[in-house]
This record gives sequence, C-alpha cells and structure tokens, in this order.
Amino acid sequence: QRGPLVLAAASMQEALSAAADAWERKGHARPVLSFAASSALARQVAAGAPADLFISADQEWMDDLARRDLLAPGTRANLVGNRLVVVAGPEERSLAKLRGTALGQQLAAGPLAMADPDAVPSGRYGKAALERLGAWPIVAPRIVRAESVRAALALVERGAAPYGIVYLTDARLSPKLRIAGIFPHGSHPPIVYPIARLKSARNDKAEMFRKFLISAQGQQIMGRYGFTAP
Amino acid sequence: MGGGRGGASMSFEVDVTARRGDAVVGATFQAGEGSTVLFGPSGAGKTSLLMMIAGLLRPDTGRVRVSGQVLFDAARRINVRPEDRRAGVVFQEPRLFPHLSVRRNLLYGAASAEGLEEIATRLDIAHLLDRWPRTLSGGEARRVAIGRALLRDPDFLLLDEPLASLDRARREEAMLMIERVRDETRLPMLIVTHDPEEAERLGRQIIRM
Amino acid sequence: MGGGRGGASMSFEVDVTARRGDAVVGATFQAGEGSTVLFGPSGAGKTSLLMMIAGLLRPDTGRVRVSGQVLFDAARRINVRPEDRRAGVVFQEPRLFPHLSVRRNLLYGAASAEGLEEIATRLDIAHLLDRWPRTLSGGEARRVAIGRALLRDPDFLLLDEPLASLDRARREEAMLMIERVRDETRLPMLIVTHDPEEAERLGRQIIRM
Amino acid sequence: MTDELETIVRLSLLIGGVATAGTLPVAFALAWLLARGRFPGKLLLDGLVHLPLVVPPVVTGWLLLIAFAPAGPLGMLLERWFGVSILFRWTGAAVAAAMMALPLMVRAIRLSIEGVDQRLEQAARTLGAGPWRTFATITLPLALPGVLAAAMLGFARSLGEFGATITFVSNVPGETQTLPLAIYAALQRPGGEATVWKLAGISIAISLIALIASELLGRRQGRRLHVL
Amino acid sequence: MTDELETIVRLSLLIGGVATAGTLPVAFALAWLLARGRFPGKLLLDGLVHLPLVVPPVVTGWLLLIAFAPAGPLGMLLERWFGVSILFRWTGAAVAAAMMALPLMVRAIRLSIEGVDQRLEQAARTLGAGPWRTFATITLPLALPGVLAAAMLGFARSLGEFGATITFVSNVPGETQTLPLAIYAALQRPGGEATVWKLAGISIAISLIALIASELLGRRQGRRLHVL
Ligand SMILES: Nc1ncnc2c1ncn2[C@@H]1O[C@H](COP(=O)(O)OP(=O)(O)OP(=O)(O)O)[C@@H](O)[C@H]1O
Ligand SMILES: Nc1ncnc2c1ncn2[C@@H]1O[C@H](COP(=O)(O)OP(=O)(O)OP(=O)(O)O)[C@@H](O)[C@H]1O
Ligand SMILES: [Mg+2]
Ligand SMILES: [Mg+2]
Repeated sequence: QRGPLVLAAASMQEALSAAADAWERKGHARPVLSFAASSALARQVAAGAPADLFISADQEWMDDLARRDLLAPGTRANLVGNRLVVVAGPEERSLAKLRGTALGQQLAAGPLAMADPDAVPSGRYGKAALERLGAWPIVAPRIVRAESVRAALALVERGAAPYGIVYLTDARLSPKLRIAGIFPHGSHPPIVYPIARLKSARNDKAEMFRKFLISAQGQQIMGRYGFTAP
Repeated sequence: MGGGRGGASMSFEVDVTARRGDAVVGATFQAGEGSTVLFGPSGAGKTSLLMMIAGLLRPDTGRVRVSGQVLFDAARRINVRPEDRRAGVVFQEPRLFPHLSVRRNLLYGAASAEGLEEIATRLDIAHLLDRWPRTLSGGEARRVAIGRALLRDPDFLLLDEPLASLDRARREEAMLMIERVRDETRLPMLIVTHDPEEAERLGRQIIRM
Repeated sequence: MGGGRGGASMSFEVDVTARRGDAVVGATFQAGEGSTVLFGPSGAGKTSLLMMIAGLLRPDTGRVRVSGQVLFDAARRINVRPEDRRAGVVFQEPRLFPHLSVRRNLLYGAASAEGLEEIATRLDIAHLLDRWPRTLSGGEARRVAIGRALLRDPDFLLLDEPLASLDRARREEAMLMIERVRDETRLPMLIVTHDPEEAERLGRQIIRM
Repeated sequence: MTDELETIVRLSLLIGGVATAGTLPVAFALAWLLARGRFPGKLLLDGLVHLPLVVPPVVTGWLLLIAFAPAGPLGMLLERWFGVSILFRWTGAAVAAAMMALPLMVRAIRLSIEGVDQRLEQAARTLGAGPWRTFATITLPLALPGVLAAAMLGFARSLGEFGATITFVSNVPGETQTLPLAIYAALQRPGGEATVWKLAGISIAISLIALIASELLGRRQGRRLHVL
Repeated sequence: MTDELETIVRLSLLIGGVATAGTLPVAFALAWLLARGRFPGKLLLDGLVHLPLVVPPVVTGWLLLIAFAPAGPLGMLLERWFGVSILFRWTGAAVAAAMMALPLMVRAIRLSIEGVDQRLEQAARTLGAGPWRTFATITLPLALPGVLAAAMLGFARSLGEFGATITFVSNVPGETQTLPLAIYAALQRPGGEATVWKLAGISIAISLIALIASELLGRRQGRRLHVL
C-alpha cells in the first residue's frame, strides 16, 4: 500500500524528508511528499484535490482551508516554529544594532533581499519585524522582492545583495553566508508551521504519520534542521 | 443527366464568364467530337477558361457541359467538385509535387501502375522515374506533367500549352501520343497552343478567343 | 583583363563541364559577334550552361569569357560573382518577385526608370505595371521577365526560351525588340529556343548541344 | 543513475512525449483553421490559442485546477464519463505541458501551411484526390518542416514546463515530479546546486537528442521540397 | 486605472517591447545561420538556442544571476566597460524576457527563411544585387510572415515571462515588477483572486491588440506572396 500524500511548504523539504525516512525505517510505507509554495498547495486542496496531510508555512492558508471546512476536525496542530534572521555575505559586518535608524541605515546600504513582504510568509514576517523595530521606512525602498525565501538567499550568496532576511533554517544550510543578526522574539508574529489532516484523506496511515510528526521523536528530527518547537 | 459519352453529342458546351481583377474573361462555344484548339493572344483568358472547366475557378455565370454531363450550371446551382470531373489537366506550369519522386508523381492519379511503362517510354522519361522533380529540366518536367494527366485515366483532357519548351523530336512524339489518345479513346480534348502548325494538326476545330 | 567590349573579339568563349546528378553537362564553343542560338534536345544541358555563364552554377572545370572578360577560370581560381557579371538573364520560369509590383520587378535591376515606358509599351505590359505578379497570365509574366532583364542595362543577354508561351503578335514584337537590341547595342546574346524559325532569325550562329 | 532519478527521467519523457503527440493533431487542426479558414471569430480563436503564452504559467495552472477540480466543469465531465480525475496524476501534468506547448506548435505549423503552394493542391484535386486525400498526401507532407518544428518545440517546452504543472498537479514524486520540478526542489535547498546541474544536464541531453533527431528527419525531408 | 497599475502596465510594455525589438535582429541572424549556414557546430548552436525552452525558467534566471552578478563574468564586464549593472533593473528584466523569447523567435523566422525560394535570390543576383541587397529586398520581405510571427510570439512570451525574471532581477515595484510578477504576488495570498483576474485581463487585452496588429500587417503582406 502507498504511504499518505503529504503536501508541504517548500521550506520544510529536508526536515520532512528526514522524518519520512525515519518513519519508513519503522516499517511503514514511505509517505509521498509534495513540496511547493503553500499558496499553490492550499489552492489545490481547496479545488478538491485528494491529499492526506497539509503543512503550511503560515497560519493564513491553513485558516483559509479551515474556513472552507476542508480540515478533519481536531487535527490541526502547530508542527514546528522558526526564527527570522539577517544573513550577510562573508565580507559584510554583523549588525551593530538591531533597532531603529541604525539598523535601517545598515540594511539599506545596498539592495535588501527578502521574499515578497506583501505576499510570501517570510517576507511578511520580515516586514512586521522591521516595522516593529522602526527600520521599515528607511529600508522599504531598497527591498528586492524575491519569489521565495530561497531565492532571497541566492541573491545574497551571489553577491547581488549584501544582506537578506531569511529563516534561520535556510541560513544554517548555506555555508557561504553568515548570520548577521537574529530578530528578537516578539518583533514579529510567531513563526509557526501548522499541520492538519484533510477531510479528503483516504490513507489510513495519515493520522499515524501526523501524530509521529508532532511526537517528540518527530520534533527531534526536525530540530536537527534548525526548526524550533512551535 | 442526359447524353452518352462521346458519340454524336457535343464534347464541350461552354458558356461562362468570370471576373479576374478588373476584367471579365469567359467564352461561349460548342465543340464537336475530337479535339479542339483554343487560340488567342496572351491574357485573353485561355488558362482561366481551362480552370473553369476543370472546376478550379468558379465562373460567375453560365454553364459547362462535357460529353453531355453538366459540370457547372450557375442557374441550377450545380458545381461538380474538381476531383469528380475526371479531367486530365496539364497546367501551364508543371506543378509537379516536389516531395514525390517522378514515379509517384506519374502514378498520383492512376488507378494502377499499368500503362506507366509505355507512357514513360513514349515521353522519354523512363530514365527519370526515380528522380526528384527539382532535378528535372524544363522540358523533362513538362513531359512528366503530360504523363501524369494521361495516367489519371481521364474522361477529357485540358492541355495548357503542353508542348511548350519541348524540342522538335520530343514534341513530335508527344503530339503523336496525343493524336493517338484522341483517335483511339475519342476523349474530348481542349488544347491551348500558340503554334499554328500544332493547332492545325491537333485541332479538328479551332476556337479563337 | 585583355580585350575590349564587342568589336572584333569573340563574344562568348565557353569551355565548361559540371556534374548534374549522375550526368555531366557542359559545352565548348566560341561565338562571334551578335547573337548565338543554343539548340538541343530537352535535358541536353542548355539551362545548366546558361546558369554557368550567369555565375549561378559553378562549373567543375573550364573557363568562361564574355567579350574578352574572364568571368570564370577554374585553373586561375577566378569566379566573378553573379552580380558583377552584368548579365541580363531571362530564366526558363519567370522568377518574378512575388512581393513586388510589376513595376518594381521591372525596375529591380535598373539604374533609373528611364526606358521603362518604352520597353513596357513594346512588350505590351504597360497596363500591368501596378499589378502583382501572381495575377499575371503565363505570357504576361514572361514578358515582364524579358523587360526586367533588358532594363537591367546588361553587358550581355542570356535568354532561356524567352518567347515560349507568347502568341504570334507578341512573339513578333518581342523578337523585333531583341533584334533591335542585338543590332543597336551589339550586346552578345545567347538564346535557347526550340523553334527553328526563331533560331534562324535570331541567331547569327547556331550551337547544337 | 539512481532509482529516483530514473523515475524522474522516465516520467519526464512520458509526459513530454504524450503531451507532444497528443497536442500535435490538435495543433495541426487549429493551425489549419487559422491559416486557411475564413470564419467569424477567427481572430478570437487565434487569441485564445496564444493565451497560455501571455498569461504567466502559474495562472494557467490555476485555471486548469479550477477547470479540472472535481466540481469544475471539465473535472465533472471526466468523472462522469470516464470515472477518472487527472489531479495529482501524470496525465494532469501532460495536460499542463500540452497547454503550454500549444501556441508554439500552432504557430510553427501554421507558418508551414501558409507556405504550401495551393496550386499543388489544385493539381491533386484534378487528379482525383478529394480534400482529405489532398490534405494527407500533399498539404501535410509539404508542411512537414513545420510539423517537425512543432514537435520539437512542443517536446522541448514540455520538458521545461514548471509553473503550470506545479500549480495544477503539485510536485508528487513518481507521479508528477518531472525534471523541472525536481530541479526546483533542488534549488530550494542551499547547496543543492550539484543536483541542479546534474538534472539540468540530463534535460539538456534529452532535448539535444530530440533536436538532432528532428534535424536529421527534417534534413532528409528538406532535400525534396521546394522547387516546382 | 490606479497609479500603481499604470506603472506595472507601462513597465510590462516597455520590457516586452525592448526585449522583442532587441531580440529580433539577433533571432534573425541566428535563424539565418541555422537555415542557410553550413558550419561545424551548427547542431550545437541550434541546441544552445533551444536551451531556455528546455531548462525551467528559474534555472535560466539563476544562470543569468550567476553571469550578471557583480562578481559574475558578464556583470564584471558591464561594470568595467559601462559602469552599469542590470541587476534589479528593468534592463535586466528585458534581458531575461529576451532570453526566454529567443528560441521561439528563431524557430519562427527560420521556418520562413527555409520557405524562401532561392531561385528568386538567384534572379536578384543576376540583376546586380549583391548579397546584402538581395537579403534586404528579397529574402527579408519574403520571410516577413516569420518575422511577424516571431515578433508576436516574442512579445507575448515576454508579457508572460515570470520565472527567469523574478529569479534574476527580483520583484522591484516600479523597476522590474511586470504584470506576471504582480499576478504572482496576488496569487500568494488567500483572496487575491480578484486582483489576479484584473491583471490577467489586462495582459490578455494587450496581447490581443498586439495579435490583431500583427495579423493585419501579415494579411496585407500575405496577399502579395506566394505565387511565382
Ligand atoms: N487575380 C487576378 N487579378 C487580376 N487580373 C487577373 C487575375 N488573374 C488573371 N488575371 C488576368 O486575367 C487575364 C486572363 O488570364 P489567363 O491566365 O486566363 O490568360 P491566358 O489566355 O492564359 O494568357 P497566356 O497565354 O499569357 O497564358 C489576364 O489578363 C490576367 O492578367
Ligand atoms: N540536381 C540534379 N540532379 C540530377 N540531374 C540533374 C540535376 N539538375 C539537372 N539535372 C539534369 O541535367 C540535365 C540538364 O538539365 P538542363 O536543365 O540544363 O537541361 P536543358 O537543356 O535546359 O533542358 P530543357 O530544354 O528541357 O529545359 C537534365 O537531364 C537534368 O535532368
Ligand atoms: Mg495561360
Ligand atoms: Mg532548360
């Protein structure tokens, strides 16, 4: 029998694959993992595509599916959390201050790479943090909106932008870049990846796998990739 | 649809007009048995007339009957499709199919390969059968076009300057062949030519446009 | 490069061969002043020869001189480009430019529009000047092709069956024009024809292939 | 080649091949209509055919999703008539690829059909060939360069199709994960460049082989065409 | 139309127009080489031209980024010679669009060049036209249907270009944010559908106008072509 079909946000790729490997080693059929942008996956679910689990990069799309009554009742949970950081090329200075004009001026020295602050989750968190820290008005005109957080990372890696705002999990995976600063808790809404079983789920292992992911063992695996507890 | 083939009836009964650009071309004539030569200055509308009889150009008004069969009648809204008219047409330009070998050009309209050899020999194109049309000389292409029209087993022939650009010997051979077709099979035949000698020899009747 | 134009020198000095498919075509001849007729059966290589003299087909071996000017010499690696040979060519098929009006076809190779009117009138194509080539009849297109070659102000003429598909009257007019060019401008001229009468009239010299 | 990679490549070839082969007749019919037809709404049809080119692929994928969703108009028909759904299936990926390739294929074929000399078709008619035989023996072979170009373009485009596919049928390994989707997945991983290079290299190799095949076919054909 | 929308539309037209106009001569030269040239490595060139079609757009964008990054080979040259960078600039978006449109344009033009009867070019040569004049007055006009199709395809493709653009030059409002990028942003959020429809409608309207213009131009031209 096939494993459950899991639709997951692209940034979960390594962590979730590792968890699926562990699950398989326990003698289960390997779950089928489909990674794409949360928005694309949520629309597929909303259209009635038959899948078992959905892991979103933000609450908004999960809320949308909940409103459409597509989630199995009582199965929504927060899977993992993440932190937002500023990455820098190897030559750039670390952030002197994580507040106000000083932060703004340092970040605005060149183009600032981040995912679209009006659309993509990591971009929205970044915008909230910069606003909260008082740096947004200075930084806003210098922002280049990447298609995804990984694309923002690539811009910094290539030297196209000195700084970028990305997730901690992404920053850790890039050997070329340094973490120039971590946004404090509370400077932006908590970053959580919600998980839920879908009403359309047919695979009887789906619920078991969902439980495995939120179990201590699952959390520990994903923690290895830099995800925090939700 | 009245009237048998050949026999005593008229071969071509034509009365058509068609607009071509600013001018109107057309002709009215009845031709008896055998072959008829169409004679007239360049631009008189000879080719246009042949196209109307072949079904490739729709006349604006009039009628076309061949061997008693109505092929076109504007008033009665009859317009037999070109493929059902069973005309053997030699166009003014060869119009060989460039993607088919000479052999397959010749056989395109033929029911069987029977007769291919004889006609190819008479037209002196037997050595060209496996060539592509684009490698033929002007006269060679024209002879292939004549062969193709004859092999189609037509009910009547429409020949637009079939002997142009042929040398004496081959012209003679081709003319003999056309005469033989005319005399043996008694196919109605309409031939455009500018050569009075040719007209004299081939045409029982000459129509001037 | 030795030898003046026309005068007492040879008009065409040709000695070429070229491979065409399996066969080899070619010819060796010298022609004196005036016009020369090329006579030979279909497929003999007349068109190929004209193309070699025009510079459109590269001979494998040999030489081409016209009015003393070397146009091609395999041994000396001379091969004058077609546009520099100043030939007036009438091809066996009209080869009119389909995207240009008849007028612009005629003037394509002309230095000025001077002479257009006279030539158009003589060739009886004056009424066609604003038409597109695809609307021309076979004979009309051929006359435009003749006019185009003459208006190019050539140093010599290569005519491949220029009078085919022309009716008597227009053939006569065209022939008179060619004779006039021959006699007045003394251009060397090589004419392919299958008509012995035409050959007789136009050619001071007849070359059989 | 690992098993996983083999699956991806096989799937890409399957989807590309099915999309190209399936679209070719449709593209030919549309090209024919646009080249030869005279009917009201021709420009509109022309515009419709071009849409997948103009609209970003994600939007095309999204529209396909709406149409083929279980409650969507086409999804309902498929379900009722054949009892199947193409969501999350390789067939859906083929539909997405076909959709994106269509405008390119129609244009190529149309250019070639417009280049066919209709006097040759007339000649065929007088030789007793009806419209269909004329089409099959004269028009189609003479338009073959365009058909070959269309097949080549369609296959190459299918091989590179990403946006519409991932939006429409997701990125399901073994079912809809073609080379571009696998490349996307690798690109999402910092340090995944090596995989990207490898997968892109495979794509390029496949398309080069297809290209060479189509060129050689076209060359054989080309020699025969083009002089009355 | 809001100011923002107007900026997006103007930018899309600018980028599409510049990409198409700039690519046309390049595409023609390549098409010419591929149709007429005989040189070693012709198949390789053919393959290279097709690459942007086969490789997913994000990869093309990524390669452009590597090439034009400040430390990249082309980026360094541009910086040294002209003191400019096209990163995050509309010029970069035009480069991305041009890159993606190139294979389509080359194919269309190539098909038309292959359809030009070389006997007409020969006739022009005997009439004293050198290779260039022959090209400009005979080959080019006779290949015009392909050039028009290429312009149309290129413009439409540019108008829909997303993946390579956003990867290469990001989404900078007022500089690189074209219609597809705006559409993508709208698609990312629940409830963004209304904006998507509006923007897609504008794309479609623009391309329909371009299409009609090219059809009408082509029709005028078409009437003249195609019979010796
Ligand atoms: N599409 C068109 N538009 C305008 N005039 C046309 C068109 N087609 C043909 N014609 C004209 O119609 C007339 C008749 O043409 P047709 O080809 O029938 O002449 P023809 O008698 O065969 O001449 P030829 O002996 O030169 O072949 C010609 O004057 C030609 O210019
Ligand atoms: N590409 C080719 N391959 C093979 N044979 C060819 C090729 N081109 C020409 N030929 C042959 O070369 C010969 C000479 O052709 P050419 O056109 O010069 O003849 P021609 O004397 O002009 O004949 P015509 O009077 O029929 O026009 C012909 O037999 C022709 O079939
Ligand atoms: Mg005629
Ligand atoms: Mg000849």
